Amino acid sequence: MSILYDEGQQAIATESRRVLDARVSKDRLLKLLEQVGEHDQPFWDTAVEQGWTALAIPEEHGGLGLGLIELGLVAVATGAATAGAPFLSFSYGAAQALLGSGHADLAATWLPKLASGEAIGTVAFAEGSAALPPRPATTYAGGKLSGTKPAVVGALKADFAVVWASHEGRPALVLADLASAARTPVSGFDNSRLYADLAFDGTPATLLADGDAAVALARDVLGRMAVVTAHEQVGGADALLHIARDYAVTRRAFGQLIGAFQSIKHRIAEMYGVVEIARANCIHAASREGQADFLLAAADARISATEAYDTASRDCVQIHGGIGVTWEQGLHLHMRRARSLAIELGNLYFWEDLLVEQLTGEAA
Amino acid sequence: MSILYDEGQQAIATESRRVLDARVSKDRLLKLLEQVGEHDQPFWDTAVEQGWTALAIPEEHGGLGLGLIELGLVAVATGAATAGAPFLSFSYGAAQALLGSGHADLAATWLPKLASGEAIGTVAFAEGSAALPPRPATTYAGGKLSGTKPAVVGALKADFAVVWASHEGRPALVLADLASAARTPVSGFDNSRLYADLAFDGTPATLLADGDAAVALARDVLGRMAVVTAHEQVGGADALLHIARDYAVTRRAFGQLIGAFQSIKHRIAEMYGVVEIARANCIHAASREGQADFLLAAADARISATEAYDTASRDCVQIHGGIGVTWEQGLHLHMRRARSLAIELGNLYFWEDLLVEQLTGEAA
Amino acid sequence: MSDLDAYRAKARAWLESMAPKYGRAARRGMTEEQELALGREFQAIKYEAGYAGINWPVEIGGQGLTHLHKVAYDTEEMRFGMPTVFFGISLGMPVPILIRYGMGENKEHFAWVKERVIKALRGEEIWCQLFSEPAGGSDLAGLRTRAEPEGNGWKMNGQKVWTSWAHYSDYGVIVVRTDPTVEKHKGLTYFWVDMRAKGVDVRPIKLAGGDSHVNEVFFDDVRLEDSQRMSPVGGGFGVALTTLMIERYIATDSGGFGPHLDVFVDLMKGLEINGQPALKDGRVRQQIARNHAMRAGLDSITARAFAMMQAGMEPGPEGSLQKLVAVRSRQKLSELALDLRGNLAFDFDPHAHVKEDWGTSWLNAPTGRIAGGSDEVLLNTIAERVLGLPQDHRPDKGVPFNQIPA
Amino acid sequence: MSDLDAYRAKARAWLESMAPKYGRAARRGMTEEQELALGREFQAIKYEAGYAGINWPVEIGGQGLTHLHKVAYDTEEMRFGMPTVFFGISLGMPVPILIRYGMGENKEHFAWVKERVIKALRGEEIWCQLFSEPAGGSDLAGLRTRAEPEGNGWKMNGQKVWTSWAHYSDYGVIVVRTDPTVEKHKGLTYFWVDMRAKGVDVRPIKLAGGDSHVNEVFFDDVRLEDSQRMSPVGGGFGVALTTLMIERYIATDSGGFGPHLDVFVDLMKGLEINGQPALKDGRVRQQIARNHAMRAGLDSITARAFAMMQAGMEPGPEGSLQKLVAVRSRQKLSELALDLRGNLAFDFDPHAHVKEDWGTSWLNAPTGRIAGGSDEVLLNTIAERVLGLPQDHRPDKGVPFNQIPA
Repeated sequence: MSILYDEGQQAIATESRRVLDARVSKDRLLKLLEQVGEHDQPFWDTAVEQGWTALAIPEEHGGLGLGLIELGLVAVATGAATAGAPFLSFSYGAAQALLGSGHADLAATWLPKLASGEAIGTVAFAEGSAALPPRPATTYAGGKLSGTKPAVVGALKADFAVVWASHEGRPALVLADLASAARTPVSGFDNSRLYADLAFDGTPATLLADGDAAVALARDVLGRMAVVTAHEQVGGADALLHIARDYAVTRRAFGQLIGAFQSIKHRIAEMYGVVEIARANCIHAASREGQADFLLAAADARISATEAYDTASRDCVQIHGGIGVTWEQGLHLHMRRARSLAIELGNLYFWEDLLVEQLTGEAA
Repeated sequence: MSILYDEGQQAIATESRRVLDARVSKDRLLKLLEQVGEHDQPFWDTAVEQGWTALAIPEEHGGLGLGLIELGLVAVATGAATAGAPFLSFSYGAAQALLGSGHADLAATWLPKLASGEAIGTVAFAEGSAALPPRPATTYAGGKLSGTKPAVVGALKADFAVVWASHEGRPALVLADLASAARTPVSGFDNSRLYADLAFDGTPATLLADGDAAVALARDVLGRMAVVTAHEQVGGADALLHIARDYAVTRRAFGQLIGAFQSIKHRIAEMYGVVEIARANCIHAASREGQADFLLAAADARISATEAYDTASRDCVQIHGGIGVTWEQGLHLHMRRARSLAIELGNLYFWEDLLVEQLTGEAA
Repeated sequence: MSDLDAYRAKARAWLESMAPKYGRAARRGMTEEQELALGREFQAIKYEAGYAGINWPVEIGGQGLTHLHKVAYDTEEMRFGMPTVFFGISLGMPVPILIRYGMGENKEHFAWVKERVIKALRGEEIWCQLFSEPAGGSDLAGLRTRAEPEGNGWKMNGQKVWTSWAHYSDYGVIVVRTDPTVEKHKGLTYFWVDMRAKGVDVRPIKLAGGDSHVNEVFFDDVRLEDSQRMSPVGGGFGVALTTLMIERYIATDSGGFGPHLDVFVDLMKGLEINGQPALKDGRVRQQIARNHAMRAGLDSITARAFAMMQAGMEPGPEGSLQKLVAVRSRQKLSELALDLRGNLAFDFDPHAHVKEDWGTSWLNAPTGRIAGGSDEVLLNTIAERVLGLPQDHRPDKGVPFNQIPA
Repeated sequence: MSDLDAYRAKARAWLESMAPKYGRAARRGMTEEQELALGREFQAIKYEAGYAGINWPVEIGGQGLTHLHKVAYDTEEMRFGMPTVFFGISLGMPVPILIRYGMGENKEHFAWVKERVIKALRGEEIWCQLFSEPAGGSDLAGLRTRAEPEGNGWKMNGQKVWTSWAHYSDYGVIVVRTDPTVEKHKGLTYFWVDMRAKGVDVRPIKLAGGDSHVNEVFFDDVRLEDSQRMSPVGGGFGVALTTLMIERYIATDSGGFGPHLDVFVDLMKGLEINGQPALKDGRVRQQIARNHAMRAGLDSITARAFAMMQAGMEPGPEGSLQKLVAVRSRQKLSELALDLRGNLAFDFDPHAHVKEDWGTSWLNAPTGRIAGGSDEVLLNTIAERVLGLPQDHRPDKGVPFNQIPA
């Protein structure tokens, strides 16, 4: 894959940004923060209408057959808009798990529905601080799944989940239909992520992979989702960089533009640095899809994008002063999103350890 | 012990600074950097003449019977002057090991000589990255010491060393007369520290402590030396803060004093912050000598003082621009000293681990 | 045991007796209005017990004890989480300023002031402080709210912002521009204002964390008597600075007004990283150690300042580091705590106490880095006042206010 | 295999054949003078082999290939550590500038310039660049060295500083003030100067690391012919900026001109912390991971710029981040490497190669953060040129040079 975007890809970037600029409403997003269990339906309608749900689904399953580069470009736009639903990245992860498992029938059942937006999938790997717990507390045996997964992203609306579970003492990936799982909404700081605790009690489930194959597949899925999310984080960080820059060239204090103070201008320049480093890692990682060094590149992207979004959140608010911490001004939408994205796919320690393992062969 | 200096203590601080200002020569110190095996004799003569060698030795052994607070105040002055010999802190450590071991005869032999400056002691604990290696490579058995210790501070001139060794598979502290050890000078970046590799080959030695008692004594000695060194680091960092400040209010660029640029003035203000935090920790730690929380306080002082000196070295040079990296200007005396002090008594990881162990009981 | 230790022990015993009814645990689940009502009740009892106005003069309604007694009491009170948050600013800045500058030249307003002081100490009346404006948060002297002479008094128009607890306040102290034709910090005058007066409109501002304890306050032809003036005409900047200096001394907490490091250590004790206890992970150990060293240093600075005051000496300027260093590090430690809890951190209560909860601590930390002197303003203050570094370029200096480009 | 790949493969094979005699290993223990002699020899062979002046026009003595060919060759050459350090600046900035601005209006100096270019490419002559002055390191337009008209030429007096390799140089390019009565950046003119001329005095400056490759250069009534002028009178600032722009493009190394991250990983593989392999320690893992992510990002920026040039497009401004980010992080990583080696780090060779040795990398890192644009100047450049933020306050702007307060 090239690291230069071609015309078609550039069009995806421009068009997704344009559409979201026109249709996303900050007020609507702010309202969602105080409601549990609601996502931004107009955003999701847009995603389906624009074909973003079909983007990375193979053509034989009703998708457009594109890949991480194109989905990444959409994610940059959704990140900038603090999009009000988590399905793009998590349905993508679920689809990739089905594809990677080799279960042709399951893929044939679910992928066309994911592509058309008729169904929503999610991924339930993490348990607390562990993004991929060595001994998952959820157990699969004899076609049934039992146990709980806390705060699963999108779980309040998803139709099925790919679950990281234990199977005969070894890790496994299974697919569970959420119609027969109990979902308890989690009231959080970024409610449009639709977190729910999932409780399985003999829920019917299908084994996708187990043992080493499950570990490899789970890591690949996590890596792919991390690359999409890294693009989303870069989109958010880049938006904050521009908000900060625009504020600094209009706001005056002590008789001059605040952007003339080095404490402000150097901070914005540093922000530019972390954003561009993360963006370069994202582009590179997307181009390494399917290669031996993909997980390493994904870890580079994930780590630098998380740093970039966190840095930009802190600094953009700080540059705004008082107005930056008001509810209405809405910078906290980014601040909250930076935190949820930083956590959802495994925290920085997890990715640091994974990166070093890829680089040196030494596990943590 | 009070955390406010009394008049006598304030006089020690003022007088030691005054004497060193008058007698220390930057040119002499610069020359010493390119000579192996030489320390700054005029400095050491001053230390002896001023009674600094006797300061923390008990009165019954010919000393002044003062403690860490007073020695710390002298160390602030020697740190500011990048003093050209390491004996103050290392002879102090050796003396404390003898006192702590309860060997009245050894104390009676060596302490009066240390107090008068007639003898010099040192401490040889570290082996490479380990400040207090769990399994020291130097072995003590039947009154003899064998093995090597790399780059021992002051070893080229010291009369004896307190050595961290193995004894019947357990750690031990022993005293070795260096007259019968082989010393290989180490050519380093801060040569007045008088580093030498010590090789013991059946060298006569005396057991000071072994097993748990050795661990406790070694940690106490290390903690005490760390507090003295932290004062020295604060002295160095504070000197750099003032050098940076003075340069910023005299040097002009782009038509104004460089201290008016926020990148400069905020950096100096931050430097002030790390220096004062470290100083406060030093004063507190010195006042906790002999108390149950002493090692915790010593670790606080050590960590913050190392950070302060490193930060001040980096930033003071950077503020100076080109002139800051010249040999003659001599800021690199501080930069080199910051590094040698950061390493000599164990690196930051060592102290972080020790601090957390003190705080939580959880060893690394 | 020194007198002070005895005083402290007695205060602690009294607070222990009050805690079951007023303490933090007793108030869980209450609305803000319920907490305010309970707070007023506690404040009145506190006044009767002699723990309000501890270091204020007896003649004005205080206890006539030293600053050290007050610090001793406050330190004890803090542990119990009493409902005093509504009165903190009121008794911290505006009322002391009223005592100092509000008596009139010949103490002609003494009785009125004393009545206000006692009602404020008893929690019956609340005062707010009206400084910041939309056009200049950090730039105090740049404010635009104006008062024009009208008869023997003044007519005030304009807008203030970020006014804490204005929606519960009976009175406020305010700085306004009375002369736009002179240099910016020279045209200001200091008044007190009746917050119930005609033309005063208070509108709460919701903050990023979801709470609304700060307000916009609009003034539309509000009448001020000249007797409400607390500074010479054009001399308001100096009084305002005094207020801010008081504010800085109060702002001391090495935890940056977030959770104590112990809370972090306890969290780590229950966590695993890669199947190992989190406390075994070098990164966790590093964070604990670095934060401990930093906070211990700040605490030692405070302890030394305290000891110096006790010995009748002036504490050093290093006290000015507290808020800058502590709040900034609290922000990152709070982020880390959430990250390390992983997806369990998503379960979030916006009303949890910021000193006990990593979520609210994280979400409100940016406010802490801006309110009461932003990081940048604090760095400038240290650089200029403590270290004697030059001021920033100030194109507004020496220029009449109405000629500064907007 | 593309043409470019074939070119690269051929260059590598040639370099491999040269390495035994000229490579880094072959030169261990040599004095600087011996290295220079060997370097001149290698440079002449390199010229004969067609690897000097790769992307320069054929008519002036170059090979007429593209910038991409040059990058390909340079990347290969870097691995072998050839003795080219003495010619890097000479061929990097002054000689290209001579080609561009030194021909004269009607190319009347063409033959002379071509002779210089070929001698420079062959290593027979070395050029230096005389910009910085004691009074203004970062402030290029603030320089004070002056040239006054004298007959049909000029008389130059003053002092330059930080001039790399001036002690080996035959010629230099220089910016001097020819009119102190106009605004500071308008009174400058660009010349070349014969470094062997009467009145030129070169004095090496020893740097903190112990080396002396930079110099002070004093000019005492040095005669310049008007034919040595390379800019319009008063138009020297623009030419100087072009030179600095070239410099910035050359300065690309995600290791910050210190050791590669692999060297750090290898060091860690041999170390223990608390009796455990260092690679198991979370702090070590964090440092490796964070540095890897940062350096990989910089490398990807470079790769993308390269691909864009290959596709005939203009690379983005993010290339300007390289030196700022990389050198700063190299400084801290070098400190850490020394710390983790513990007292074994005290054994130190001041002449060890900075890309292989943590000691010299650490000791020379501050020079890297200052030379070729300090961190602060680079941040200002990014802020102003890339992001459009306002310039700093500049009291020297619009003021005649001789009226700026010194």
